[in-house]
Amino acid sequence: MSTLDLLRNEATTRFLARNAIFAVLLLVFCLAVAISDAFLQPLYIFNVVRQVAPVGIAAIGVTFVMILGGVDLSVGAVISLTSVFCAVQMGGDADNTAFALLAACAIGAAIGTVNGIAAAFTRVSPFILTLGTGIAVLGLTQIYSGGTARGIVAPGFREFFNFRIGGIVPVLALALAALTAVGLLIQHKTIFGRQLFLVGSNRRAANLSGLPTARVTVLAYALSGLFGAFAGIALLARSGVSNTLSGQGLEFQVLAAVVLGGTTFEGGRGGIAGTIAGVLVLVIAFNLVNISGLPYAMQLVVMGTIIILASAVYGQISARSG
Amino acid sequence: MNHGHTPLLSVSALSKRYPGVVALNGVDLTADAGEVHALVGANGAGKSTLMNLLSGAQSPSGGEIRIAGQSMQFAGPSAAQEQGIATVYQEFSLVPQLSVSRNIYLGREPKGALGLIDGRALRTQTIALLERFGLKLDPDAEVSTLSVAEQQLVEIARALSFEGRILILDEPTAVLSLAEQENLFAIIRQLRRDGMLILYVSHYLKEVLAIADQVTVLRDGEKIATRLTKGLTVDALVETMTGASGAFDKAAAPRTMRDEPPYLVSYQADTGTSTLTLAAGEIVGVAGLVGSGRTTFAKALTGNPLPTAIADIRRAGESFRFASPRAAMREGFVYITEDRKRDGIFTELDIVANATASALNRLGRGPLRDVRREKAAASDMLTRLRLVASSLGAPIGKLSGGNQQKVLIGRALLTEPRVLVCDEPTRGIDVGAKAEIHEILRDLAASGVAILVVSSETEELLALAHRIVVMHERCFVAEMPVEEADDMRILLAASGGAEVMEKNNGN
Amino acid sequence: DQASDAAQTKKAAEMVDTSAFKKDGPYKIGVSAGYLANSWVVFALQHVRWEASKHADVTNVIVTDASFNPTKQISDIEDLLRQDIDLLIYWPVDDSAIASVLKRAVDAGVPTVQAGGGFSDTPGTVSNAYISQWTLGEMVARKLMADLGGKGKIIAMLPIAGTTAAVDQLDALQTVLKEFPDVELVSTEYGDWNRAKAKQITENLLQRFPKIDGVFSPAGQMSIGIAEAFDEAGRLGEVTMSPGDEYNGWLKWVAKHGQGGAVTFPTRAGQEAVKIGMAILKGEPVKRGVAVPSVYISPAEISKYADMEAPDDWWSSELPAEFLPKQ
Amino acid sequence: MALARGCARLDLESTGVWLLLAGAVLAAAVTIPTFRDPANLVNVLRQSSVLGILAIGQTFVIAAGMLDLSIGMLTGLVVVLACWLLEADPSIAYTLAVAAMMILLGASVGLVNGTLVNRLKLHPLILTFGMLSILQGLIFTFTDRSVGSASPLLQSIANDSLWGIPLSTILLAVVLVLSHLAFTRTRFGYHLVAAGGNPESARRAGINVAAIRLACFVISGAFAGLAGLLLAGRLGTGYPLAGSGLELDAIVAVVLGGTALAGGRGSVVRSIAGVLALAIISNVLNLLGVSAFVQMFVKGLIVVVAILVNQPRRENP
Ligand SMILES: Nc1ncnc2c1ncn2[C@@H]1O[C@H](COP(=O)(O)OP(=O)(O)OP(=O)(O)O)[C@@H](O)[C@H]1O
Ligand SMILES: Nc1ncnc2c1ncn2[C@@H]1O[C@H](COP(=O)(O)OP(=O)(O)OP(=O)(O)O)[C@@H](O)[C@H]1O
Ligand SMILES: O[C@@H]1[C@H](O)[C@H](O)CO[C@H]1O
Ligand SMILES: [Mg+2]
Ligand SMILES: [Mg+2]
Repeated sequence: MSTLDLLRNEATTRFLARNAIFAVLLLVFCLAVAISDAFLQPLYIFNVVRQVAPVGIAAIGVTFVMILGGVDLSVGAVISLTSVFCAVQMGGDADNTAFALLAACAIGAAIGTVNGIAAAFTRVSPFILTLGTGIAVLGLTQIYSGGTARGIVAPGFREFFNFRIGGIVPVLALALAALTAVGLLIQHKTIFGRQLFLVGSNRRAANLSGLPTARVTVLAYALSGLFGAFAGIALLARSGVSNTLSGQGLEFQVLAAVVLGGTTFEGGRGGIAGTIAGVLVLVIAFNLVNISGLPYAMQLVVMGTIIILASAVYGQISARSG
Repeated sequence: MNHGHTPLLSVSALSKRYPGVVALNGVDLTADAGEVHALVGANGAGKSTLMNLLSGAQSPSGGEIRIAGQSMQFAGPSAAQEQGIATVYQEFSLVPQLSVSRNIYLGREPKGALGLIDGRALRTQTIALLERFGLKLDPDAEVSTLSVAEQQLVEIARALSFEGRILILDEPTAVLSLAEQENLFAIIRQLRRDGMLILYVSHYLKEVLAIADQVTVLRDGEKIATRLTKGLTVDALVETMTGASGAFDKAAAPRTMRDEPPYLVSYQADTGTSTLTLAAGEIVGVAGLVGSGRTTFAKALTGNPLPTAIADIRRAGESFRFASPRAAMREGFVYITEDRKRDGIFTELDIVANATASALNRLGRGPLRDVRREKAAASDMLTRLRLVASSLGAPIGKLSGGNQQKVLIGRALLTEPRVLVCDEPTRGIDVGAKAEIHEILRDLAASGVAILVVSSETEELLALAHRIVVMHERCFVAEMPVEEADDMRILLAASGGAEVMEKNNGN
Repeated sequence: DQASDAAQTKKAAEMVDTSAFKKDGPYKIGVSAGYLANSWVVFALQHVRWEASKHADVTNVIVTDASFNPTKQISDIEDLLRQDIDLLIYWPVDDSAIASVLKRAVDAGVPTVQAGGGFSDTPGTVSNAYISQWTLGEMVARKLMADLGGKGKIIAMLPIAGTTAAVDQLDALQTVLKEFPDVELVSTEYGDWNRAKAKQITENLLQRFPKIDGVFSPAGQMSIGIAEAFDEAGRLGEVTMSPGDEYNGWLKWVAKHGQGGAVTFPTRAGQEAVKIGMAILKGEPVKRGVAVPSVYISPAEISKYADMEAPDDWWSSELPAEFLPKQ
Repeated sequence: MALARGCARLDLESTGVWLLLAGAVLAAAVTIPTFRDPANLVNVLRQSSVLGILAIGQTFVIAAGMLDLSIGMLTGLVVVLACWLLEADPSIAYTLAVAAMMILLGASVGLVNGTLVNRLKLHPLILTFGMLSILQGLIFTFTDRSVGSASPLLQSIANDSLWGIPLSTILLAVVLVLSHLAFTRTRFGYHLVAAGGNPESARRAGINVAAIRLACFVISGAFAGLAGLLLAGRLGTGYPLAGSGLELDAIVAVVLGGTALAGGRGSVVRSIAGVLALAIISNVLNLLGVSAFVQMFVKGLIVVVAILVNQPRRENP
């Protein structure tokens, strides 16, 4: 019986560890509401969600890679490239939209696949690998765009994604929700999703157990690239133009969100739900600072502090659950 | 035994609690200089915990440790080391990226001029140490390039280099070859003569009775008894350990004959090609010294070939050469690793995930999982294997070695193998669990699976196999039905002295 | 501030003796771009190439990009000098950061001309084809005040914090504001010439301030993001947008909404720079600075400038087709 | 057998960067005359010293199995503060005082990083990323534009030469030699790679892993302070964004040097080789007049290819 309640509280600590981020989210949200009731207005909430759509979407893809024990720093560059490319292909003509979107996704997936192959068949550290491919892709984007944000988005493209259903819910926010659902589905309901965790937890064991580790790796990075492309499209939908710099630095926001969400660099843990929570924590914090009228500089300070504190809280709890 | 004077080591009411677990509970123990004191007990009995407390790697939750009468509170391993306590831990405790010499003297590097490290001195010290104890190691080799056995020797050399008062050895022989074991025992006897106290943890009870003066038995974190080894038998010891007569029958189960044709395996190693047959329903034991190439063969057979280790399999016209474990599994060839922690378990994932890892596709629908079916299949399998676990949701890392091994076997069985290759299936596993696993393998064979068991424990092979092949320098040099096999013949063949014997192809 | 701007105009009028730099062709022109990932400077650079192409004795134009990193710009210039360029045209990431390396260039007999940024009065800069970010800012500010009727709450959207543009534009605004006590600057933000960023910042400002009467935003590409935010919040009606620059997307917006207008931010600054440079190489005396004037374009006349077919990220210019950036 | 394999890998790992460097130099020397021009080589050296010092500091952290993303912004903060302080009194004495202050500042930021990593068990990457953001915030709270000016002493150290060798290079050389000694001839060096290679084993060997981690962060912080002073001298003014991105360049250089991010290995000498390789590549691309946009692409490619051919060996057995 002593073993029984031991297991009970062991289970509870494990539960806590898994869901620490949601506690943090709740905390930050309450804080937000306390400071400004804006956070109770649906209009504003969804605005926040829409703001974060690009980062959130990219973070879903990167989560796959990090569950696998990898990381994808090229996602920022992918976002820039795909959004610029998309705009140019649209060329201000609605007929081109479908092709532009598909082609952009193809490019994202292709870059991801390259990362994946390198990660699967070599022992290179994914951090440095994707840092490198990121620089290369950034260069490609510059060559392609020649420094201007070339291209004109198709008419109706921006309008569609920013249209508020019932005057409240922007399509872009829905898109984020939908892609989150897709992510959750892949994570929980597909064999690939389970294999991600197995490979991330112990690659050698996975290989000996007959898992297609290489395929899983490549697919994970490809997905990260694909979601990067989705994010690029979302960014374009938000702003209507895009250039080399649009996606720059986003990879680190993404990274922060994923880690806040409880997906570790070691792999084998975490998941999409946590990531989305992490994304929301960051964006709420950012808007909070903004609303409370602190200067831009202070926003950076607070952001940094939150990242550290939140992941500290998370770390403490999960440490206790072993 | 109680001497008149204060013993070198005396432990009283020592306890260690981990969140949830009581690993050690009010243990008393005294041991004296010039003594080899063994600790035995089932997996999870608390042996390593006790050793970790004595070596300062962990600090007790209660009780007292006295060294030569003085009460000790070790702040950390270095504190214990200053008291002359050196330890060979059960877990790998080296830095793989560093050279042998740097590992041995890690934390105690010799300083020269200006307080800078004297690399030359470090090297000569190391060479001297290795020579003194007859350990064959290259001081400059990087540890990550050594075999498991060689790495263990480095750990031992490191412990010996302290020249302290107490030497702790936690399962030092698990991966050592016979020769290396003999050398280690010689060293231990020497040290005992020099008045050192050696605390010796092992699952190999014969070994324990051979080397130790006294043996303390732990069960569930509590001390059951301390006995003189003189006159003590393995069975008696097992009884105290398990609380019941746990001695398992040594008679191999009768082979169930099948009419399916056997697999003919030809193994091309760097040292030449040799062959082996495997028939459904029989258990073939592979004996050999450490480093004789058994694991490499076992892996080659199941889809992990090296350029110099290739297994060609023929059977009734068909022939295979597997390029990946995946491919091997498709034909029903499955490998269970000798190195659970490193190549076997998915530590932080739960038992179901671990058990179903290889069978996801057959349990799912297309690319989708069938979670309910996974749970059902896992729990059926694991009840069949008599797994002892609180809940299937618990991470496998929390299970004892024996239960982890059962889950790995379950993982293999869920793929419905035709040929099951078990590499050291009971390494580091207590007698109770060991007997159960043997039972499982026998049943499997009876149900028509061909089983290959690689083991460094001759008794195990004698108890389990129908037929024993011996490997020497990566080739099969001898083969004998278990009825004709015994320690001597196997050892002889394994060490290269194989007398030619007419092959009995097992059917 | 105003005084220094006046002083600057005066200084710019001074003549420079360039005989020291006189040399015969053929000439190699080096261009050190502080950054190129920005349509305005790309157009400016195309103007450099266009003008260079008109001079038979200019053999080639070598371009380096410091991508917003002053340290790299120093290295770039050092490397350009290694390649024996005869003329250095540059626009800075940060004026003071490259002052000393420019000085080294001039000492080495390579004339330097600053193109498109604010007037730079350092020994390292022989002459400027400059656009007074201060004057531009002032024009924008005054127009905004007029449209606001001299009262209300306004926000300011500036480019990358620390750049000459950001510093001078803000300074000009604050100077003008002194004359309008009833106008309150409630918040100053930095949108990094980034439309999306400007939009996000504005979305939050809209939450913070129940009422915003005016927006000071001299950079067109940010003005659009701001306008979008107001629009989506259904508050476009309440706000008065300041003029932006000739960023085509903004021009299109003005044409559509008949509001705000524009202050030219001529990309031909690059062309001017080459003209000055060639004069220097010929040894002809030149002014310390040639101001490329900004003029106000009212919404009414905007259609003459706006190119509805071209992308948003585009600048109205006289560039011949073959020199226009690929579209 | 396994041993041979190991050595093979080890070799490439330690020689890869030299091959890259030699390759770059040779290619440049034959194709571009101006490259051979000593003045150009002096340029390359001068351009490398700031990144060089940062890379050395980063090598300590990475070899210990961690990462420090905060050094870029830390360098930037020092640039701004130093110039601001020195504007009032550019005297040599005061410059030295400020220099001491800045290095101390850097060290104390490192102290904070290290303490938090030890206390909160944070992943160094996420912690120092947060710290990066905080430092950037502090810089901008302090100023949004270039402030002050570096004193003549700083400027001459950063830009002048002695017997044709840039002073900054001499400074770098001193830092390099000392760091190399620390790595190869002191217990600290031995123990930090041990802690990076297998912390638990190191702990059992009686090594105070927490202290090692702390020390590594302090070193990388202090070196960032030093680099900041050099950068201030080179820029001549306190440009707020001066340091952004330097941390990644440093990491790339270290990894090009064959120091795996997994920890347990590290050579400051090879890290410097990595820095030089990067500097020469960018110098060559400039001399070749390669389009600025293509340069970025080429650099990314070179990084990827270089790390692919120069792979870290398999880690723990
Ligand atoms: N670090 C730890 N955290 C939590 N529980 C632990 C830890 N170390 C050991 N335990 C638990 O303490 C008990 C005793 O473990 P210990 O390793 O001492 O047993 P053992 O006798 O050495 O077993 P084995 O024969 O397998 O080595 C086991 O239940 C184990 O799960
Ligand atoms: N066919 C082969 N070709 C090349 N190397 C081999 C071959 N077989 C074995 N080796 C090498 O010999 C060493 C020991 O081999 P292996 O681990 O298979 O022996 P083992 O009998 O399983 O020893 P242990 O008892 O430690 O498991 C390994 O380092 C392996 O690389
Ligand atoms: O590109 C930027 C902006 O377009 C601004 O409008 C003027 O300065 C240029 O450098
Ligand atoms: Mg143990
Ligand atoms: Mg083996």
